[in-house]
Amino acid sequence: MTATDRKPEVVENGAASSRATRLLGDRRLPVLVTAALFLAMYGGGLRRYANYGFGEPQVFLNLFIDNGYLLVAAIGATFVIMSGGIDLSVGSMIGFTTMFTAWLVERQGLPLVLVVPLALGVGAFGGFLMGYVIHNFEIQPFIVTLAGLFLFRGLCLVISKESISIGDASVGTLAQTRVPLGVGELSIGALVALAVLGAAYYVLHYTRFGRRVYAVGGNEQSALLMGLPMGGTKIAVYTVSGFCSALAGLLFMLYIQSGDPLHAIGMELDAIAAVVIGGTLLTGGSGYVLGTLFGVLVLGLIKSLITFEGTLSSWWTKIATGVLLCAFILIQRTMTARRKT
Amino acid sequence: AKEDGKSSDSPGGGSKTLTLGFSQVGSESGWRTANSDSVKSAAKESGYTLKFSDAQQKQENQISAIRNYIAQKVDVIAFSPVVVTGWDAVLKEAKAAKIPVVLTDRSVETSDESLYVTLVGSDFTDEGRRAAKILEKVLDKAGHKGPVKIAQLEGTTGAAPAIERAKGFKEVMDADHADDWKIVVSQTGEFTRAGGKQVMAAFLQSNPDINVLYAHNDDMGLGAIQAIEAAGKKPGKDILIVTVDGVKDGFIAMSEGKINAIVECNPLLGPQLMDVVQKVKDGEKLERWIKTEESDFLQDQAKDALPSRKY
Amino acid sequence: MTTTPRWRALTRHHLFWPVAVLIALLIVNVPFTPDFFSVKMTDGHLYGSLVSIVLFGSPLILVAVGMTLVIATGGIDLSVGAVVAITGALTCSYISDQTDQNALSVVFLAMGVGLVAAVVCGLWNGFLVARMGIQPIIATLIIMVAGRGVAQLITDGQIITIHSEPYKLIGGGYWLTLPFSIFVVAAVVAVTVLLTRRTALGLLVESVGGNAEASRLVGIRSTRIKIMVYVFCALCAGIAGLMISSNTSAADGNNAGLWIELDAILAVVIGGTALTGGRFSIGGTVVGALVIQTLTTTIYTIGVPTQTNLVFKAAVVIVVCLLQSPKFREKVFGARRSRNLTDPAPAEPVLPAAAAPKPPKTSTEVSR
Amino acid sequence: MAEPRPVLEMTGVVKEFPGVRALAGVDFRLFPGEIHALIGENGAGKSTLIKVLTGVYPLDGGTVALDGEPAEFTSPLQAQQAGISTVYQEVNLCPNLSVAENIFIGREPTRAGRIQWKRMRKEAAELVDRLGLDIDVAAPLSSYPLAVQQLVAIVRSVGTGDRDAPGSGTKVLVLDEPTSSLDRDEVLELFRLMRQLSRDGVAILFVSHFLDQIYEICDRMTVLRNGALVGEHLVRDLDQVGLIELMIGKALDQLEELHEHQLHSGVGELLVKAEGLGRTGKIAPFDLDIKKGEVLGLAGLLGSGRTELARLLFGADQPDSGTVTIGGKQVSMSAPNDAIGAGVAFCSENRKTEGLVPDLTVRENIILALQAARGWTRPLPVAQRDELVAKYIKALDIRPANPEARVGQLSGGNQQKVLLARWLITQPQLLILDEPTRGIDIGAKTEIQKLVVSLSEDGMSVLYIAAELEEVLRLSHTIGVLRDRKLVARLANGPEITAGTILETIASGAHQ
Ligand SMILES: Nc1ncnc2c1ncn2[C@@H]1O[C@H](COP(=O)(O)OP(=O)(O)OP(=O)(O)O)[C@@H](O)[C@H]1O
Ligand SMILES: Nc1ncnc2c1ncn2[C@@H]1O[C@H](COP(=O)(O)OP(=O)(O)OP(=O)(O)O)[C@@H](O)[C@H]1O
Ligand SMILES: [Mg+2]
Ligand SMILES: [Mg+2]
Repeated sequence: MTATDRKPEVVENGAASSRATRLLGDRRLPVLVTAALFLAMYGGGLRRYANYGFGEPQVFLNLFIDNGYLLVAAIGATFVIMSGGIDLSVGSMIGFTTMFTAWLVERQGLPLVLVVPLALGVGAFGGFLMGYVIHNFEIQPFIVTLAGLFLFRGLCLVISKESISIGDASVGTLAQTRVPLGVGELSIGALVALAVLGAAYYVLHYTRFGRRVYAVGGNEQSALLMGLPMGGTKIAVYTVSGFCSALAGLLFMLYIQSGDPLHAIGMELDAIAAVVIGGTLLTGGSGYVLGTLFGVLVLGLIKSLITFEGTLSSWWTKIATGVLLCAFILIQRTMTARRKT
Repeated sequence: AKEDGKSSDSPGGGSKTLTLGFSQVGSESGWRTANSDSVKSAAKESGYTLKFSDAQQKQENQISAIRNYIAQKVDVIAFSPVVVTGWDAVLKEAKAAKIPVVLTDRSVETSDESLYVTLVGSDFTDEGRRAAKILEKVLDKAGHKGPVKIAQLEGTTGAAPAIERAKGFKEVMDADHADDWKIVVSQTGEFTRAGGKQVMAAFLQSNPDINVLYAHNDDMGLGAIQAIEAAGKKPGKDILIVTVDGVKDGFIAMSEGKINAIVECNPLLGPQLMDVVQKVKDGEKLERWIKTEESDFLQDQAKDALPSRKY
Repeated sequence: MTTTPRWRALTRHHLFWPVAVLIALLIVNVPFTPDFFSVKMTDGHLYGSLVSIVLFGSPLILVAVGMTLVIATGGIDLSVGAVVAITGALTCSYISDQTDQNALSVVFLAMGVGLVAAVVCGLWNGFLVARMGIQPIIATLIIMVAGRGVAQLITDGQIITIHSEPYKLIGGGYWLTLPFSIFVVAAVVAVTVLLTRRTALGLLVESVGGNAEASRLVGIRSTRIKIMVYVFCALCAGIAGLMISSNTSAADGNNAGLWIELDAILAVVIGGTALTGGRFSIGGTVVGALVIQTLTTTIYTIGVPTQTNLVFKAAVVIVVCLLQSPKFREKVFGARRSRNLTDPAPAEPVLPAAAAPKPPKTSTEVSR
Repeated sequence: MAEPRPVLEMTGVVKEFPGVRALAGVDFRLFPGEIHALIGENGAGKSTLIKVLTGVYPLDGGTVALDGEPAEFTSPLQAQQAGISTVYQEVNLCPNLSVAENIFIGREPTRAGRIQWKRMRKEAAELVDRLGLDIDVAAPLSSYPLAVQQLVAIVRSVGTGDRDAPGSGTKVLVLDEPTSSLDRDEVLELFRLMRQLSRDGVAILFVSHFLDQIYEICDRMTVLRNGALVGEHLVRDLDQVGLIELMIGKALDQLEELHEHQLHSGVGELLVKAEGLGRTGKIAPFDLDIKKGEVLGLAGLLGSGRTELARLLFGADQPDSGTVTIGGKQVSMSAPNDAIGAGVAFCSENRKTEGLVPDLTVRENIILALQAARGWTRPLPVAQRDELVAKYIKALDIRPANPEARVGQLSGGNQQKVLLARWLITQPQLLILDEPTRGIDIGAKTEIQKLVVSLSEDGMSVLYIAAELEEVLRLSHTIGVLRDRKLVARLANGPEITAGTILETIASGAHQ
């Protein structure tokens, strides 16, 4: 007999249970569950706050408008996390970008068309530098990017301790432009974020670079031995994250039309949380960028629900956020849990 | 979450009671909490429905809260801006929805004056100036001679009160005391007691000859007092202390002679705010800036003022 | 430079670079504070910069020591800052409710209450991570977010000031002329070291962190071990919370322990423990925490303008990490040994491949 | 006729690790179209030579020339681009990616930069088919057993070269113990492929501890001992005995001994009884009993479910159905602890992911299981620990014999020995050995087999799984035969049972 005809047939198990096991084994399950839970949560909000106007489509679209920058930042973080790393400099980089652009536009009088590529370039270069150090000197990403967190936040303050308002007309129009969608409208920021999402999806699933990111995250040592440009991939991933953070910073700047040295403090945790809630493993190599979208939406929805509740005092806000997060994660976990193998 | 059973009686502006949407900065300090409490209790007294949200120090949260208030069609929106810049877009939305906006606590920079009705609050820069002025009195009283070496405990770097309190103080100092006063060290104590204590301990090591401390809030001052005592010096005597805010613990320390003067920054804006809200709703004309009533206290006033401190 | 074997062995020691950095940082202070190293008696206790570094650094050391074990199992605990706040808040609010705040029984009971709360937080974290299999960063994020709310709920958002002399001792008092916190830290560190190195706990923790699946297959009850380390970490954070609140005799639910988790993780890493889990070093962590505290003190004393604090901190962190990286030292200092062939061990004579290799095409037929 | 120019020539290669000189001036030549064996004991330096060649480690001395041109690679990528394709000793693939991706990653078929998934899967399926494998290439690699993964690694290395640089085909193929967990059939397929490649002029470097395989496929060989070159020979010039003597540096006598070994008959009362034990999709419910002192061998083809069966008996996976009774007591098999508590030990075939903790030392890895059983509060006394560790380092000849060495730095074979030592010191009642001799050199292999025999003589039951049928036949009292994840037969071993009988049983799938 030859080896060829040893096709394994699944032994003695009902079709139903096999479908269940197949579903449980499917890597897309966490994303599906997150999406389903998000919808359930949204439905809950609808029932509870129906006569407060929660049901209006615009409230849903506001989730994108109000979290567009977070989505972009989280997409950058997805690349890094997928490759098995972590980027803590996201929040600082966003703050820095708002400050840097505001300073260039307002204080130095540079036109926006020049400032935007400059800011993106600086962000990408910052990410590149961190990636370079992480790869070439084999220092843990957590620490390098933590230093990045300090550095960029520090640079914000070096530029100016005070916030800088942006009066530039083009910024104003960009910020206030709304694109009608029939049922509601979206801001430029939200559209850019969705475009970035599409691009990230394409890159991760249809380019060699994207697959290398997964490979490096799956097993760095193996990726190296398989002859993949491991260093290049790692550096590129941090560059992407730096770029995304800078872009998120620009969107954030559009959102609030100012630069402030204390903007976006701690947003890296939001970004990481969004990625993880979306079903990506922090150990790398597994996850989908679509999950990140739902992660961001869930975080945004929690915030919205709390404002709609409107009766919570400061600390109850925090507690409620924690409890909702916890409930979400526990339900998600029970729904995706496979039998222990 | 809790059941909001009577939600049906107040949605939208249709019913009789007035709905106020209030977005607070956060709950980063006792001062802020007193501020929130004051607003809440005043709203209750006035019989308004209050929609309260806490932005956790994040402007984006505040913006989305305001958007939500707009969506909920509240009657008046009030908020304490996290930062001064970047409000145009959302305020324009409010204006478009014909919801009047009242600022509390601090102002915003905006291109269009009509975006908000009025500001109820204090002026941090002025507090800095007042601190410098009262320091003159303190020095006088203590009979201080010779150069004045000041250590400054700043608030959180980049926060508006920290910047402006430093600015106002420096303004007066540069104008009136350019040659005899000098800020020898200045660091951030993050507005906390622990921060104040640690930073002061380090100051006392590197500059043992400091004789005046200006702290941007009471808490840092209280922490610093402990550090001064640990160094074997007497707060209020060897080192003269001026702080801003006027929380209860500060007054206690002042009555014990450990703080020499306090510049009050009053968080109890609630009643004033409700007044303003009522007037806005009634369509009355208001000043652009309604200052809160505040005063400065020296040691001899401490004992009398202490029982009336609420927070 | 001398490159005696002794020196080389020394530089290879895992604590060499952290300690070197610590010493360098201490020395940087001298031009700015000439009597930086002097320690004098004031009011019957020792006083000086070194004493303050230890005093103010104690909570960080404690938190970092707890964090070390969590990190060694391949986890991370973001909730320590919130636990610090909760413990301080509970303890102080309990004490402040009592009529006699100086009674020892009150203080002990209050500390007990606070620490029990810390342990509960640890159990919850451990449950989520070990039992439910939730990723540590997100599992502990829950308490990080909600916990501070709970602390504020307890204190009503205010700062609770207490006047309890015995309670003041633990984080701000002196004993035998030394800050009492030194003794607490020493005790906790000693217990940790004993617990991990005198029992098999350390080995099992490192094994779980090094290869979780292999550990499961050798029968290590990793669930239990993980719950234990999260509880231990929370307990350490709780003690640190007691210290922080005792140091200022006040509980600040809003700010106590804010961002201490980042500093603690930084300390652990500077101390040489990898964030991926596995090998850990308690001694390294203590040194790492001291480095961070010294850095903070240095910033205060050398007159760095406030707006550049963070840039300065970033620069130091980067330098420390670069120095610790063998790759970096190799590339920059050219520490790589010259690649000469001193004794290529001639050993056996090399047999030539009997003439040319046979032409490959014909001869590879193999009989079966 | 002039001597042809070697495609690869390494001269005086030196590689040092802290405290170990892994290669001390090794010369090595590889000619186009030859299949060349690299032979040596565990820890001799074979894998290190390969890693130095392919740029995983920097050279500490010596030169490498490819096609007569000096070449020193600083990363596997460079080596690959220069035409050296490598399968490293441990399976080094990405378990989270699909089989197809593992084969093609880095050179996926693209159109305008867009990966053509369909085409990639199709080509992958064809390549896999060439090795006689029939698997779903879209499934994640981690869902396949180690042997399949090893085959995938081979498929990847012999794949079509770099798509973006036509003509850059493989010149040198390096295979470091590719056959260590393959069955006979797969080995034959592999050899067919290797011959085909060598006919196309590819030079193949082949490492294996199976001397039969070397004699079957190789033209020439290079022998290493302790990091030094001890000889370069034509295979036909050197017989096995001579080769072994060259490898170990002394005359050999033990090999014969084992061949003549008689199975002892001291099989006692029933120890383990499994009834209806099974797990959906993994292995059909089976009944099994093992007596005290019995060696039960499992035979089956690749993926037939041997490992799955063993894992169920150990509680590494939770069964869907059935019960296990050990020593008369029913044991709940919900976690490995339960099985360990009942005296079962399981030495996994996958030492890298399921066995060793690479950052810990040899000593720590050895005592891990024993310590886990004692619980964390009762550490093994230092003296007893050191004595035990020293004993097993010696007994299994673990090199370097340094209990402080990090396990991750040991050679593959020595790692395997550490894993064995870990379970031997727990003195279990039932020892499950899943491919215990994977990657172990010929000397140590005999040693281990003798050990199994003597353990069973002392009353320990052993469940023995090995890819080599002969090995199973030699050691077992009873042989369980699996097919398609089903236990199809139990044969009492005896002179009439041969590899042929077993293969027949598998083919017919008949019940006894
Ligand atoms: N990364 C490393 N660090 C330190 N020592 C190492 C390292 N890699 C290998 N060694 C040592 O180098 C020597 C040669 O190991 P190598 O892996 O080359 O052996 P091998 O011939 O492949 O053995 P096996 O047949 O067991 O695979 C061994 O003594 C091993 O301990
Ligand atoms: N065509 C195939 N060939 C080999 N294995 C397959 C094939 N298809 C599926 N498998 C996998 O094989 C697993 C059973 O393999 P198991 O590890 O028990 O086999 P084994 O007999 O121990 O083989 P080996 O140890 O030689 O890899 C199943 O879980 C299944 O996923
Ligand atoms: Mg090897
Ligand atoms: Mg197997």
